[in-house]
Amino acid sequence: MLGRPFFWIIAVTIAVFAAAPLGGNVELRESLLLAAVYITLASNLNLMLGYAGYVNFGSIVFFGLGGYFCVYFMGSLGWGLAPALAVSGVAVSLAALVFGLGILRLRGVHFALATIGVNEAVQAFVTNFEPWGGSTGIYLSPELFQPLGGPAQALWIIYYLLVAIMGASLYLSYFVKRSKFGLGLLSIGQNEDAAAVLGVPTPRYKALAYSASAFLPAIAGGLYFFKGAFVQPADAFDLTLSTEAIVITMLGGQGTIVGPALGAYLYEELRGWLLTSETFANFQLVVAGVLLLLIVQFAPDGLMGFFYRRWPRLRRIFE
Amino acid sequence: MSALLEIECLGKSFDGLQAVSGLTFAVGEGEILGLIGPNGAGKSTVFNLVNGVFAPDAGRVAFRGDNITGAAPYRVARLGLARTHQIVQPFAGMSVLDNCTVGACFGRENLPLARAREAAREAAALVGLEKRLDAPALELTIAGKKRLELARALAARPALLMLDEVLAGLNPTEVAHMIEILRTIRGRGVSILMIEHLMQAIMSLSDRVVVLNSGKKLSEGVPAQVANDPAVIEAYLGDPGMVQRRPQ
Amino acid sequence: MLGLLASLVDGLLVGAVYGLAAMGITFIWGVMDVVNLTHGAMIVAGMFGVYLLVAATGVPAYAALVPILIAGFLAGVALYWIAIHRMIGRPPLMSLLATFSVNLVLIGLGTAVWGTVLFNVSVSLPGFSLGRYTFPGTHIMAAVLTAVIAGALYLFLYRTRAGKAVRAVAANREAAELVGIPTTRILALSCGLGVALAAVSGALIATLFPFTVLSGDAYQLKSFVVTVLGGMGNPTGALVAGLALGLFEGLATPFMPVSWTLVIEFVLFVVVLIAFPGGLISIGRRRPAVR
Amino acid sequence: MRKFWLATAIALSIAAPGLAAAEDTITIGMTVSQTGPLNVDSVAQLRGAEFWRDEVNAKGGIKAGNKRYKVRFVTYDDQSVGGRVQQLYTRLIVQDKSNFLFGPYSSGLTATAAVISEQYGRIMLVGGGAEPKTYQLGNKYLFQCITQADYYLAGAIQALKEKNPHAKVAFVYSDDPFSKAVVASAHKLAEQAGFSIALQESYAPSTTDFSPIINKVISSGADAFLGGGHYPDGATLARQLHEQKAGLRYIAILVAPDSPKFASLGDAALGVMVPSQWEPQVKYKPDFGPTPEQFAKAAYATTKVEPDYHTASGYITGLLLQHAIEQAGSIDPEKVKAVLDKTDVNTFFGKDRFGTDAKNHGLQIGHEMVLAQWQMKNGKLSKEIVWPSGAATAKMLYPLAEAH
Repeated sequence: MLGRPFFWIIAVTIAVFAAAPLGGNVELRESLLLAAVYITLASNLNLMLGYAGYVNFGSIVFFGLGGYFCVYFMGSLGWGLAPALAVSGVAVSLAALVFGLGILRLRGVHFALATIGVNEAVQAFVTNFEPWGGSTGIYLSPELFQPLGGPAQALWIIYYLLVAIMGASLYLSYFVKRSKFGLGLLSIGQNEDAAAVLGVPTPRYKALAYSASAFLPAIAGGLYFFKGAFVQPADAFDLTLSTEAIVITMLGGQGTIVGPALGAYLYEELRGWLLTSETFANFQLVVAGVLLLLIVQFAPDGLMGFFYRRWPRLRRIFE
Repeated sequence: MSALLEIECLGKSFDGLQAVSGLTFAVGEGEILGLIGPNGAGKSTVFNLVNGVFAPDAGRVAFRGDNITGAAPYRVARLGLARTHQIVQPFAGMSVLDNCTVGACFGRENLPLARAREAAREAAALVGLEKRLDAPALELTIAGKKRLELARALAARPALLMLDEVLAGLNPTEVAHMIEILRTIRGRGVSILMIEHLMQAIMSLSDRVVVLNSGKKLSEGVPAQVANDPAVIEAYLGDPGMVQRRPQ
Repeated sequence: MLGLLASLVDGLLVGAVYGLAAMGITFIWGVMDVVNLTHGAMIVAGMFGVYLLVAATGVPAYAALVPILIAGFLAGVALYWIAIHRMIGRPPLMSLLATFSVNLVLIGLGTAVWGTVLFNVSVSLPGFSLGRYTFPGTHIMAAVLTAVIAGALYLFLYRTRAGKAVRAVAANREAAELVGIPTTRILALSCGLGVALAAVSGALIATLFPFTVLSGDAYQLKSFVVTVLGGMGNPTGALVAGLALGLFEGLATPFMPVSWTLVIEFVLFVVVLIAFPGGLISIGRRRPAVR
Repeated sequence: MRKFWLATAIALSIAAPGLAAAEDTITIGMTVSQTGPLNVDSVAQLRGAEFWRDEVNAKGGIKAGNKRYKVRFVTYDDQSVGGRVQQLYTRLIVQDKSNFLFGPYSSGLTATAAVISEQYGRIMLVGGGAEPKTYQLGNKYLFQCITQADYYLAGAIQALKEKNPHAKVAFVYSDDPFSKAVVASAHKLAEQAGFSIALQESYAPSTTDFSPIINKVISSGADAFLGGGHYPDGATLARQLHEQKAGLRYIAILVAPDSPKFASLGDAALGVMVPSQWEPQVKYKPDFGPTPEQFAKAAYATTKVEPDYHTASGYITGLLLQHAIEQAGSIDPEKVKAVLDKTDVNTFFGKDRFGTDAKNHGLQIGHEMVLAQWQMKNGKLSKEIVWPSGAATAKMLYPLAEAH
């Protein structure tokens, strides 16, 4: 593994994220933090979308539930950050396993619709679930930042934890792709029936991938909502974010390891530019839409797919 | 000769149409058994019932003594039963080597990735694809895809190989090559259950032949015996398509 | 008791409109095997169509339905050629993403132009009173028009040559091609019809409730629920399921907080999708979702 | 990593001393819901704040010690979405270097923005976040300039008690932090007043079809209706109550009827009441700043829109900040904060005073509300103060039918 160039490319990416705002550049930190969240969401989505070929439109439910668990554990049960994050991750993975056992019997479009249904059902439920504050959500006291050395320091700690989660996501993508498990997923993505006939335990693999793709986003959600010290259903289960994750994955190249990261970086740059541009401030969705339409119509394997076709040798380096 | 695969009273209907009924036969250890019959006789359905693509309505399937009736395809594959498809089903976007590696990884020996690659290379070499290991499967010709289909099944190192018309659509040279390959495989002690329309080929390869018609067993025996069975002749004469299916 | 009856009637009236909205999505699904994710945006387009026509010309809202139907049809045909045509025969995921991207563009443009402010088409029609309860005239009118449109769709599908061609393509595209039906044109036509249905249902909804650019999401989700309950690709099923859903909402409200009905609807959606992929109300043909 | 180099370059270039130009401006940052469901009220609030800014700048800026500061606003559209509020407030602080912050509109958004202002230790004055819980979390830099949610319906309930001590009340309210907080305490007050609660029902803020709920109100036999949320749902609710002839004798709806836009509902607006933070007709005597009448006239002349209480609350956030800076003689946050903590003033907006104990820091404990009703006056819809009787400009029309 250590001999693979890509192993080091990931390491360098993480190092850049870690070092860039070191001079105390809070603005850059905030921008990179968002990029790290996007990369985490997109590369975990890629496990299902790119590898196994299952479109999870509602992947945001993992992020949101992770946020809810974490904020609830900390705010209402008085847990520390570390146990709250760990338990949130595990709890959401288990929840994903349960959802997965049901909806993974569906394929293609039916599966995609079901993931939207799961997200909406969870959102509607949480909106009515009083222990989690119903539609108001849960607010954390600013005092919860004290154990981390006050709010200013807490923000740095949260940032580095998120970068670590991002790194873990990239390495997860990498190791899965290079493993037997990943080979099984890829074969499911190509032709599920043929994969089953060749002995790939498809139900187990899909459920595992679905559950695994929930773990890191859940922790990222926990950190993200802890940072904001509040969580409410409309933000936690906002389908826009999971669709952005799809756009990002498709833009970078589904099924590749770098694709989601590249897509996330480009998308966040573009978004930042659109957000501040006078003329285009309101056209963020339009641009995302046109971009996706072009990709789907003309370059369904995204940027990395395009590069790999153009320069096949790149595939050796990056995959 | 002990039975490797035993099929008893197998039955399946789709929307009221009886595709297979009361079918009983067995494949012995080291045997090549040909499964023939006119179009729509239910041959591919038998394959699908045996390897778990469909669950049978009635009957029992046992493989090496284990009851595998209605077991999921991946369980059946793990026990050492590999098959090919009549219409090739390659993993189009993956390389030839990766295609074969899937077979090796998840087949009978459940090999770890590195050793599976070796098995995959061997299987690819056996069918003559060793030069195209890195090519995406979709770039292969039809004959190439058929060979890939076979290599993928072989890489699993199965005890029983079920071949669904591996010779169809190949030209005479390719057919001859494929028959060569099948003999080699058999030489390695792998049993084969094959569906084939090429009479010459199947009659020369098979130890025994089972003839299906309308989902029922019409005849069974060594090739010469079956070829002279009046019931078989009648069934085939009722099938004018036979003429076109002779090798060109 | 009267209260229950009132809830029931009100539920049915609104349910008819749900059914109409879902017919658009289920029609495209049935004929083309495409889930049209622009559905919500097209509903909103219908809403704004009514609003703009009424504001610009002062015609009564119901007179605006005809131009909206035509414009919806043209938009649907355009949608087919822009986004869907190249996706036919590709994995279902691609058409899903293609229509989704058009949805993003439309919603983005709408938001840029109109913001997300509430708009209102005021229509005054005399209502119908039942004791202390009053059913707004607009609700009754919407249900009646839904019946008319559903009837027209039925006549089109079963009594016209083009309609028969549409059904043939839905049943088996290759076979239809072989017997000389211009399938591509039929697909474009079907897409036009499906979008026209969405636009008209949006126009009707606009006469009932205020709306924003983002209102389409809620109706699109509701249409999914209705579609899944009624069996995908089954317009009659959609209408029946729409009525059933409206009835459920009407009848449930007296007994539980309104906000819980959404939870039940979405749970039902997922469960039905998994357990009865052919739909609960399978009057028409079944399409296996699980192979 | 372009941003990184860019940022480094900027950092180096501004590290150079002698920034004369920046010194006589203070930057105030806020987000505004230019779009989204909160847009009507949020934009009204911004109008008030901008009116204050222009007035101050026209007079040469805020005087602090021997310096004068011009006021500069940086605003972003939060689209009424909580998630964006945090990003944008971070940006306002980090990138736009805001000295002070004004709150966004609505309790939900304020609570989320407060996290950021606390994290970075910036003073934030709130003109549109009434829900009290946010001020009880231990925030130190947050100041609420308007009456908190617990008291919103207190007036409406007392007024109702005078008219009908045995009222049957239906609470129908938006499922958002503000409306929930309002109704939670109103429910208690209504029980204390001896009313029977015929119905308590919340709805999603995005609801557009209220007919099932209205049927429920009718079935419950309620004669008084209290609730609502923000502009879109409140306006729709009033319209559909009218259309479905719900036959209520008393309707008080939160927030929405206060906007001049509410008059566009026509007949459906008649007789509807709204708890209001401020009305142009109030008669407060200010310690400083304009009188209510002066404010209403000048605001109308400048903005061309009738000022509602959101406009007034936008202005008061500015006025209170200005007062605090002038008193402190400095823009040093700690000094300004110390003055704000001690604030106890009367303005055109009424009384303002902030809680100072740790558990209620920044909570408004001075300001009082009035109750206004839409009535027909000289053939035109007009909003009149009907309670408390001392401030009233018209008699309350009860039952509702009398307004028609």
